[in-house]
Amino acid sequence: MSASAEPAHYLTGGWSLRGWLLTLDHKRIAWLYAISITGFFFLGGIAALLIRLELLTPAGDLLSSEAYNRLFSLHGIVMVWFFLIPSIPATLGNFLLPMMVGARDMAFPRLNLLSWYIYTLGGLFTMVAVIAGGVDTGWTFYTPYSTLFANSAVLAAATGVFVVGFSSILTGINFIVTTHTMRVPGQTWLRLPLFVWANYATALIMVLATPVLSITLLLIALERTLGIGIFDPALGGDPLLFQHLFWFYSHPAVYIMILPAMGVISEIIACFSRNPVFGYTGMVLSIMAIALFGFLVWGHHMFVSGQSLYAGILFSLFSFLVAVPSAIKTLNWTATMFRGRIVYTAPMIYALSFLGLFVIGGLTGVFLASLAVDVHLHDTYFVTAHFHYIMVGGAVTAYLGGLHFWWPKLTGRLYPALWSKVAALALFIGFNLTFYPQFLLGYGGMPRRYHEYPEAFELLHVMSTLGTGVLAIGYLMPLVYLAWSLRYGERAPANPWHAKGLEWLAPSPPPVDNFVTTPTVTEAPYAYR
Amino acid sequence: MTMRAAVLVWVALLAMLGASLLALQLETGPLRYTLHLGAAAVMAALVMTVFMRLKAADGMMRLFALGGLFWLSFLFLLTLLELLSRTPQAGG
Amino acid sequence: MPTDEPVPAEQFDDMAQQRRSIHLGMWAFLATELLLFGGLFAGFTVYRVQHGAVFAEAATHLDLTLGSINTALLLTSGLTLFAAEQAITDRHRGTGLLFLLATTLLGAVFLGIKGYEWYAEASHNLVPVLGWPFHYEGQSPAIAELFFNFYFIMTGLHAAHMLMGVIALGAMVFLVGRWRDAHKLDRQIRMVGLYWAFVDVVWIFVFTSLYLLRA
Amino acid sequence: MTEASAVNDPGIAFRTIPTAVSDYAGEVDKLYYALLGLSGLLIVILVALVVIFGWRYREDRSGERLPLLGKRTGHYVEIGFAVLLALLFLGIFAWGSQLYLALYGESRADMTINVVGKQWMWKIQHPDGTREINTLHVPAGETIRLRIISQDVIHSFSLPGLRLKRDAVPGQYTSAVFTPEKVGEYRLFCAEYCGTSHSRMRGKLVVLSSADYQAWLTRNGQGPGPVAAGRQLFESYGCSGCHQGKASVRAPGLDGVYGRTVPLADGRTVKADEAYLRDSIMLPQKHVVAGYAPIMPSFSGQIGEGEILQIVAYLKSLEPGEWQTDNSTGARP
Repeated sequence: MSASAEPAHYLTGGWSLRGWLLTLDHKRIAWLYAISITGFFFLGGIAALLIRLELLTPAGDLLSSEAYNRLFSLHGIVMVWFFLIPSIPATLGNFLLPMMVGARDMAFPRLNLLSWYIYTLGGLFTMVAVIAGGVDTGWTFYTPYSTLFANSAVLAAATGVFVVGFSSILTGINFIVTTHTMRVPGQTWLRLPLFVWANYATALIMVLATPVLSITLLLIALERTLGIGIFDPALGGDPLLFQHLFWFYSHPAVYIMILPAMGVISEIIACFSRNPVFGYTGMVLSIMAIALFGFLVWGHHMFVSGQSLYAGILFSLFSFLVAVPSAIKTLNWTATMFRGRIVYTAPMIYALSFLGLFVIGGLTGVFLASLAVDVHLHDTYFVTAHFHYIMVGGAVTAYLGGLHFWWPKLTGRLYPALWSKVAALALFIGFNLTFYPQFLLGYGGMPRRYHEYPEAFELLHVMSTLGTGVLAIGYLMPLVYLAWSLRYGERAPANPWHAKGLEWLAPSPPPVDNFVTTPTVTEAPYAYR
Repeated sequence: MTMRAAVLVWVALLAMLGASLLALQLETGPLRYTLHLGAAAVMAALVMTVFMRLKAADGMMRLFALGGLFWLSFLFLLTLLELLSRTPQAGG
Repeated sequence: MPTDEPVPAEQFDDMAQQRRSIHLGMWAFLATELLLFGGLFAGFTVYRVQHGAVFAEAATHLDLTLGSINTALLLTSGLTLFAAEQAITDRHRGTGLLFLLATTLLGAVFLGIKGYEWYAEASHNLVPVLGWPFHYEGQSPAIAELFFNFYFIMTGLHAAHMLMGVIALGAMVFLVGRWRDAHKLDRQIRMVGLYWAFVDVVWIFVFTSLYLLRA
Repeated sequence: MTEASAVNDPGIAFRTIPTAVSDYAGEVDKLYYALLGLSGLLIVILVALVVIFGWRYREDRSGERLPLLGKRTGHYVEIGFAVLLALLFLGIFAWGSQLYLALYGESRADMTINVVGKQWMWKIQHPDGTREINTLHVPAGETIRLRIISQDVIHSFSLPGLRLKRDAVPGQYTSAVFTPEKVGEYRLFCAEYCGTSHSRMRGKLVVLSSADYQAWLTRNGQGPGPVAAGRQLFESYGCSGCHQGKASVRAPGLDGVYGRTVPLADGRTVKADEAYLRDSIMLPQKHVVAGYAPIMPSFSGQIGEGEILQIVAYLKSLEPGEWQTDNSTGARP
């Protein structure tokens, strides 16, 4: 790309290493994040492939038990903390949130860059853990296994997760403040795009839940290094206390992953239905309700753990209730299509895939909220399938949808329309092939985290593994054609989708200061009619 | 917020600390513990309103200051609720 | 002394926006800190309820006098920092510097006393760290060990925050001494003030739950 | 571990709904079908709407665009949907909770079987002292209570045929109650990840007719019953020296202690249940009985969970006043 051929924008000029590694531009930091999380996504993906290959046969013939346990732990840790948590917020959110409120940058650009460096440092620790032989506790670090029994690099891995937590706290603080103080005149709270609302709610959870995980991991680390046991049963410590503290973060963390995805989907469906989002106020209330009540349901991870039966019942009740706002959102997305003019672009296909997968994930969550059914399904493949439907079928599909939706804005290029639609379909089919059989395995009794399993479960495992192949194609294709488009793609106009929203007023790609003239907002969002 | 107010608050803080220490003379029991914790809450509130200038801050700032406490109360309430109702073994 | 019109950072439109952003950001950060300590306090509360008698007895092994002195020191440092803030806002550099130094000193003395307490506890074999000998005369040494674990983690985490605060105060002493941009100093001292007061609040609860809830 | 290396799976085929071994399992299945029905219905409605809207309102269809629903109508739709769904959810919530209480909250049972989880095997003790590893034999038609604990890390005792699962937690007893009805062999898993050989920590549940179960006990019963074994341990660990003997050390007598309300040194009282007895062995100073000095050493780390269960069984078997006669005659049967 020669800089003279196109007008100056945030990608031109300063292509030195310094221009990227010391950049304070939220758009470049978004790219730093995008590249890092893509790396981690494929690392976690390779672990997943190896896991699925091992499970092709009932006997543990491809990997040793140690290797298998380390792989699923690596898969979980990397995918949760190094891909899903930062995925949409730190890339699309970082890029778009300031633009959507009409700002030149985040409120704290230095903090934003620092957050990426902290993320990288956390990633380094995790890599150290891998090189030191891996960690075999699962991503949940349950005590007393992680503290007194595990003979693997628990300390390095816990440190990695501890460190990366601060990067998401800093991102959260930045989002909250930017949303509060950086809005241009006229951009009132009830004119904010749902993507901003969703990321704002996500940021609240990041700021309020992550520190509890940090302290919990610190306690694990202290017990392993200094022998200061807080959870040791021999001292009267309570392993269930660890679970409370862990899930106080890790359940809301699911909303950190899915809320931004919901934001992306709202933007895409409104744009390609050419309709305003149905029930905007209801959507905002649902988002905030999820952020609030999401903190009251963590105990549903502990229904069989020996926690109080009454607490179990209370947590079950809250879990049912927190499903209602998500259901309202699904209803509203569907209703947004009503009397629309629906355009089937790749982002829209991703969004519709999301809808289907998210609904299955959400409804199976209702199964798991029902106490007696959860007792049977707890720690089986049903749970594995359920949260993959939410986190992969939901969050990752939405991330890809969002990437396709805003790619012209991010890069100034268009990608091949046909290929992108094929990839979106491959993902939908591959995903269902991989994870639908796991629901059946789960009710059939197949436990999670099993390296070997009884032969009777083989057929469904084979189907699942075959699906992984299709799914992998669905993930690799965008990597290829999106990279291709960077050089050979058609130049994108400022607003290729005729979408609403401040970000589309800026040229593609946007100039360093985002807008040529500071925009003002005079109407409600999604004025597609 | 004047210096005068700050000095008064400082005197009040030390007085609360003294009162809490005096309460140690009382018999150990729920009453004494309530006094200690109550004194701590009052001291924390004083520090927050005056030294952290929440008195002069706007509503949003106060909301931010108290929001953390609100979420923290979820952790405390539900964890304690679970613990206290776990097994009906400890009488009293 | 140069007290020109303040210029907001690039991303802000005016000073009011910048000030508001920084304050909100700091409070959001303090909310994070609150939940960091909150998780620890929640764990402590659970065990305090479960092992009431043993914890209450173990608490009597802490040095109440030193703990109380430290509390008083910290509360006083809140006042001196407030005074320093006020002086800098009023552009009294000398007074500001004096109060800042006083605050830093109070913080350092607090850390010194805390360190001495730890040393004394170590010499009484009450530090269950790294397999050091732990000799506890009294009910249920195992559960008392749990109490001391909490004691060292809570005071340790608090002391780490104090240390950061003292370093920040030291930096402020340097910056106020240099007195380049008074408006910037206003903002910086406010941030340090908020952080220091927060650490103060945390200590009030650490002190109450560890030292005062004794038998 | 060599003991765990031979995995003994029941030879049963895969079924998406595993054979229901108890009436309870059938009840859970009913709830499962209800959930399947509800979610199936919702999914069908959603897919139908998406397909209809997606076809009817696709871009290349010409014609005027009809107006959107009014704001108020929209609110009615949202609120109506939310209320309807919340009511349905509340019904399912109540249904699921009721079954949950039946499984975990029930304490009446015909017999109690002890389950100790340990890396990587399940150790099972029957009421008469018969022991087995990784296989659980139970008589059909009787209500069985499992008393579960772990010796090391957290495990989870999972019996999919009974729709039953309960974590084995170190330091804490958990329990579950079931009544097997169908004779046969079914799966048994460890469901909570517990380290290297987690996936080999599995075996089978064997439901026998009552008569066959008795026959099986006779064939496999070896050694003393748990009460006798517990009595032996009580002596060999030296407990009897202080608690029963005439030594200068004074410790509370334990005959008839089970089920009694014990006053504690700190003024509280505590009901002497199984957890209390276990705590008194492992963490003796947690509950010091009023009037006694806190001098008992902890047996934590020196005694296995299985042994504790036997001692607890022995203590439970003691009648109030039983030891007085023992001591006065000095006789030792």
